[in-house]
Amino acid sequence: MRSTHLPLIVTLVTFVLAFALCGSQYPAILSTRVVANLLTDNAFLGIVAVGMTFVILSGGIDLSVGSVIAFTGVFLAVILRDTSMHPLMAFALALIITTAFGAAMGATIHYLEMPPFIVTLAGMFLARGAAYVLSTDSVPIEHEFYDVLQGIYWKAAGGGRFRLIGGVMVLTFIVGAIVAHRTRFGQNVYALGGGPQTAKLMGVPLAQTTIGIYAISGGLAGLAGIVFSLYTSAGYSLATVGVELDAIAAVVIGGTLLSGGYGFVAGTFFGIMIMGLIQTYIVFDGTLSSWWTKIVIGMLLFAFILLQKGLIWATTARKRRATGSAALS
Amino acid sequence: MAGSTQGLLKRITPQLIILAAALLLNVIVFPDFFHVDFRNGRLFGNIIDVLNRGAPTALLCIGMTLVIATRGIDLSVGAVMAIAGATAASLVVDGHGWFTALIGALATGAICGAWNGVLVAVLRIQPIVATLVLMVAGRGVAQLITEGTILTFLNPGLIRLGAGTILGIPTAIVIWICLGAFVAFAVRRTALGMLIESIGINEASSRLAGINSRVLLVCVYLVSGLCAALAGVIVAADIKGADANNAGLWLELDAILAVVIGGNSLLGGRFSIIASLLGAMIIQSVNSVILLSGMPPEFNLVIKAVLILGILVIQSPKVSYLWYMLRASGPQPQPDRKSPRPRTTPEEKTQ
Amino acid sequence: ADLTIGFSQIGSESGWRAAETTVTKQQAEERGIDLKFADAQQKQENQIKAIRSFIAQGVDGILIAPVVATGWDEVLEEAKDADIPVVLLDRTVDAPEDLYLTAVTSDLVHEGNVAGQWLVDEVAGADCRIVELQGTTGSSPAIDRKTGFEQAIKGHDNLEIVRSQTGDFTRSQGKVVMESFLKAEGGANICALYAHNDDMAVGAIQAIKEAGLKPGTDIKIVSIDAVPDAHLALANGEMNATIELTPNMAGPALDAMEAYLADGTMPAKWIQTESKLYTAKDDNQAVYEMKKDLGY
Amino acid sequence: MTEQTAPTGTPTGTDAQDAPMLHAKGISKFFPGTIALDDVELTLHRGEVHALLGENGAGKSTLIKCLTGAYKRDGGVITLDGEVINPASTAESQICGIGTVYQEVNLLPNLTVAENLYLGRQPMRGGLVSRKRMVAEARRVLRDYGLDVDPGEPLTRYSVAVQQVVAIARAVEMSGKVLILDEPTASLDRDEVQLLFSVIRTLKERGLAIVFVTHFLDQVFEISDRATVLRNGRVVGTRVLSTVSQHDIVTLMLGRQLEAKVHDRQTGAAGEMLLEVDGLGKRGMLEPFSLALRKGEVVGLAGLLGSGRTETANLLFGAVPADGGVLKMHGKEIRVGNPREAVRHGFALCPEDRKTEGIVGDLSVRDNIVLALQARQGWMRPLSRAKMNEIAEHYVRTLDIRLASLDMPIRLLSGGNQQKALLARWLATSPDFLILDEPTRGIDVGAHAEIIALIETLRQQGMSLLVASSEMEELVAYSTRVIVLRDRRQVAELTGAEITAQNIVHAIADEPARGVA
Ligand SMILES: Nc1ncnc2c1ncn2[C@@H]1O[C@H](COP(=O)(O)OP(=O)(O)OP(=O)(O)O)[C@@H](O)[C@H]1O
Ligand SMILES: Nc1ncnc2c1ncn2[C@@H]1O[C@H](COP(=O)(O)OP(=O)(O)OP(=O)(O)O)[C@@H](O)[C@H]1O
Ligand SMILES: [Mg+2]
Ligand SMILES: [Mg+2]
Repeated sequence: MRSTHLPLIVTLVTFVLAFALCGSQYPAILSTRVVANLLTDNAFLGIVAVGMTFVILSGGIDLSVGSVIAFTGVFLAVILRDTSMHPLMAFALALIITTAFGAAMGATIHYLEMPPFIVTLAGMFLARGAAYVLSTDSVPIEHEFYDVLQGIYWKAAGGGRFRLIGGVMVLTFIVGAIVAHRTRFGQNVYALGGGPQTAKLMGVPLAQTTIGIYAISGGLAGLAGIVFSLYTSAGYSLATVGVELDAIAAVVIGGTLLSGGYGFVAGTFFGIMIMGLIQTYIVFDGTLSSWWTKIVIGMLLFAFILLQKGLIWATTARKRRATGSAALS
Repeated sequence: MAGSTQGLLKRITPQLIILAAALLLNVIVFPDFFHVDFRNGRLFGNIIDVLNRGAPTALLCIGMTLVIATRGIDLSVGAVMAIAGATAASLVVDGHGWFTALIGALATGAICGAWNGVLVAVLRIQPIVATLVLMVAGRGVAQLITEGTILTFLNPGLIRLGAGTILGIPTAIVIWICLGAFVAFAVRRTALGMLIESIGINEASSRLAGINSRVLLVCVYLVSGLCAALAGVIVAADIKGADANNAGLWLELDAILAVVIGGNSLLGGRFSIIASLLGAMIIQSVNSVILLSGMPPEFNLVIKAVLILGILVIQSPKVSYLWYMLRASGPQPQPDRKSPRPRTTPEEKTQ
Repeated sequence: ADLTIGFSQIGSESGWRAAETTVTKQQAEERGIDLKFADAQQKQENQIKAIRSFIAQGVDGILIAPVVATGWDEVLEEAKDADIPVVLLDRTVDAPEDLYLTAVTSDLVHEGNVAGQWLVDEVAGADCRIVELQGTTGSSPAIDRKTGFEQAIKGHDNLEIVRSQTGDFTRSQGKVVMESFLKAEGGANICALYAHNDDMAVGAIQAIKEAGLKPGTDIKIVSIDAVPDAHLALANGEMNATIELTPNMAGPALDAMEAYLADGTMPAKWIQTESKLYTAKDDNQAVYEMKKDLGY
Repeated sequence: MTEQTAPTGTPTGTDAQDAPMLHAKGISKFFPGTIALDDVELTLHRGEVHALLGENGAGKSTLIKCLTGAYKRDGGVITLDGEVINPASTAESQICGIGTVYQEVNLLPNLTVAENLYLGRQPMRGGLVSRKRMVAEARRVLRDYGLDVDPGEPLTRYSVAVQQVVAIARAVEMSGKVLILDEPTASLDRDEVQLLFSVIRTLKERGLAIVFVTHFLDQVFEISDRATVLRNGRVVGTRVLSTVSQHDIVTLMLGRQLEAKVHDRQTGAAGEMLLEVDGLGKRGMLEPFSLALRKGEVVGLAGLLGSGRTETANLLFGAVPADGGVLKMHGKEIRVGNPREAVRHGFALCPEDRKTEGIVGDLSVRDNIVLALQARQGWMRPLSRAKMNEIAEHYVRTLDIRLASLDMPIRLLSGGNQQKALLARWLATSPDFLILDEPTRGIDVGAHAEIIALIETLRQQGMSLLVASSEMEELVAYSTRVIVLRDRRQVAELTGAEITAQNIVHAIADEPARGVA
């Protein structure tokens, strides 16, 4: 085991422990239904979180993703309602728009040297505003192709339905992991997170990489929007408010440092699963009032962060003693 | 400090220009914008509204500026506002005086800030995550206090803090201007400002230079908590009720935006509270344009996004450098390409 | 055996919502039902997750207060496959009717209509410039209440909506937006305020007072929900009318559910609650005393 | 001074290759308040090692950055191999075949050694990066530089020196035509330097043109063929090194004669006991050690890279908490758990890694200089602006720090001047016990002599110093006692007349009998 893999392993262990713990209290949690639900219900979140992982690895942040999902949904619904375009065409169009939107934000960040937080905040207003302008009402999508896509699932023993969108998410994670760890672009993303000025001196193409990163994030938010529209068969301009914070939290719980440069796409997957598990647990419990729900979510978030810190600290302390690395803390 | 007024003026020039432009926009959509009269014992007019309605953001961005100067961020301020408002309301509803309520609210704010500070400074959790915890849980705590209702109160002392006036000027305006001036003065007249900037730029070096970065970090978050609490009390007093669910909702984003419009780098380091306060007023002027324009609300966000983008683009170091190049002639220094920080203030280039 | 019923609530974004939660819990307790409560924090995806978890848990029935009308087909089908009856609260959904047992709702368009009709009658032909405080942009109460009101004043040329802006259903935004209305139009030129909920109206009342005008007299105020503070304002003469949206949706819903589970009785597909108009003529003080402990 | 043309500066140059490999003409670069480069010309031949010399702030690093496109130059033409090139970024110059090591280690701390080495040109297999091959190749390459490290581990696990070697290896791999090294030897030891030189010789035979920047004139004369000297952003001359002496070069650099200062070191009685250290250590980092230090003593720390000098300094200063051990000052036991407590007891530490542990980059030079003093005074007692200026100006004068204004951010100073400003920061606290970790890293010849003199002055004023350095001559010049470390342990102590470069080398190499006798 490399010391760099530690956060990933910690997240994995945390998830397994938590799952076992929840299962011991509510055995129904260990069913295929719950596992399938975790995948289906978090599909769109997982997909944006992959994009968010890239952004955060590069030391940036993308607050626009929630709005982009909503925009994509409304855009698809309106297109499918008002024109006779085939959904696949509409999907392609949506992906092109959102990718271009992300790329534009990336270009603004790079060429105008503006902080990502602010550029993407403006992007967040803009995308949701555009969704409002398209339609304030929630627009249902009725198209046979949607029914076909929604009809694709594998029913496991125990009643769990593994749906298409869950598969799309898993695939996104696999592709994302390969891109991050096994391509030059991925390495450049890490380099950017390590320090843009140094990366530049080392010959990393900053403009290309920055624009690429935000384009990926925008494009994946678009994909998540498509998945979300499959999930709800509708486009709604008020949908997925605050999803960017969920995605960021998942990425961080997955062991990626918000300051950039350290982390794994696979870690984000477990981050998503941990967050899904928290919600499932709270619903299974079913006694928490609205406010206690919030407090408990916050406390569990805190507990996971602490657990992670503790595990990392404990292991590195042991390692330090064993090998005597002289890092100044 | 000698020559500091001139330095300050130079520092805030871009903000002043943008503020003037934003106000001009208001005048365009509503020519009577600057009209102020005295009505019902108080100053009454749109410009007063901008100052008054900008109070919560202004108060938040005082603390936020300091937090951001240390390379941190405080996402919990909105939730802390809700908690503080709920505390104050429940105290007066229980029959305590307004002063007790105020102190109670400030104390809760201080506790919340200290909690954030300890997570960041002692447990070394990244600020955005550390404060996310309170952002999520805090609103729950506030609702726990009000039990989910809007806790309405009638205590005149407390109401005066938000909806009252001092010499005809709405109290909220007086409060944010005084506090802003006090904090800005305090950090510059002591060594605090420099020490805060120092840990924001390079904490390792600062620690080795003997700066107690831990205590300083906790203090900074504590101040942010206090500012948020004060804002929370004002917001609650303004509507004579503590609305745990909506008080300060998403206001943290406005506060951060104000700090950035104020020309402060999100990567920490050099800061100016005055500029942040101007940033808050710029945001409020933009909101005011939207309200006065009479456009349908569907367009609110688009207008806001476009205006803010415009403001930020004008402020972008690249663009201001182009400006500088256009005005000047002859062989000119190039922008500092090596600079390890993306934002370089314009005066650094022009000196 | 005791019934276990899952309740997916939208959140606790307003006093009315909190009251609905309280009443639902009371109703369940009275009937000896074990209520599993899930707060969705205003997010549809959380509601869907909650319903799926309820199904996985094997509850006997499910109550949903849907945050939006669309997007429920798939999850309702899963519930149907698992033989779990679903009752909708305070809003219907765009899904085939056989996917749910019944819907207990008020008619949002009708509420707007009642408000508009009241104003038409009240001004009795005089000219009236109206300002409107909308709910959260894109939310269905905002859209429907606006539609209903506009229907009612249609054809009455003396009534005109001169400004309409969102107040996000909150008190403080209601106050802020009303302040700008007062300045933009001039207080004397506004004859009536229509607010999509009481919270915004209460905020607006303060703005009107601070501008030196008399709410309820100088500017007529009509809004919707009938929360306790609105009754108080009515009693004080600071408001003119409010239309009740009862927080007790769970009573009829649980009745229907119990009946169905006991012997398969199919209720009607739509149980409409009453939209009662309260004006200054009612004994608002008494209603206030009655309502104030309901958790509004 | 006129430029001396050197037609036969290239020992390996043949007539066919007579056209220079790289020719830069009229290079200019302006910074606000500074003309960093003014009409600079530089010619590099094939197979030549060309030293670039000059005082701190003369413009060496700036010239290099202009050549590689890291800075946008304000004028001038660059021709490489007969073609005009115009690199707009370092990536472009790398494509042209220019490999560069910049002055501060510029590698990415979050990546592994191998990833750093191969960033941008990773070995691919089937369209994907082959990590296995990357690590294997990195291991092989680094072994040529005498590094036996695990390339799969994060870079930060290794010391500055190791990182420096990795940076050099990376630049060498990148350079097809020109290799530029900006103070590559500043944190290297003799053996590493020799390894580097053998690599440079190989490259030279292959016909590369190599630019070499250093302040060590011995090294210049050992490896370089020609030298170009800069002063205040202007070229003051290019010389074939075989025709000039060190003395000539120094005079050219400084524009004046450097007086040879003779130190008559007082080896005998120092003052009263200041600090007693007993059993201070940290497991896995440094064996417990003991040390007694009197007032007016300068203790030198010698050792190879990784021998534990920096660790000794950090433990003493509380920058790294110790496992155990007792510290006594003036006979009274004190606690030094963190730098703050150390500062309060009159300690000061000028750290080795000035970029990450020293400067506060965006603060002004003035603030950087008064930072430690202000931190010790506490925030309640701010230094007045006048006082700050007075302190800063004093040290700018005494240490000859070259700057445009006290208000400029310190990161804009040249490397050597940053080092001086850091020294000033600690001198301003007038400490009783000053720890210097590689104090002369990147400092020019003139200033070097001045710093040695300064140490002597401080000693005479009764200050106690602990100086870790890789330069034997320097240690010999100022130490009253030298402690030699090996493998994180104190292995020898030399006093008085025993302190000679030769003895230190012997002690380091563990050949006790001969030297110390
Ligand atoms: N970005 C910048 N902005 C302003 N001035 C700068 C900048 N970079 C360098 N300078 C100034 O340019 C001059 C030349 O600096 P440079 O780093 O080239 O010196 P150097 O010869 O490499 O010195 P050293 O031996 O100390 O490394 C110095 O006076 C420095 O202060
Ligand atoms: N050639 C090398 N190969 C492998 N590891 C090394 C090498 N040189 C140093 N290290 C590692 O670097 C770490 C830090 O050593 P460091 O160089 O800081 O010690 P030092 O005695 O202060 O030397 P110096 O002050 O000269 O840099 C040590 O843990 C050591 O294991
Ligand atoms: Mg240099
Ligand atoms: Mg060292």
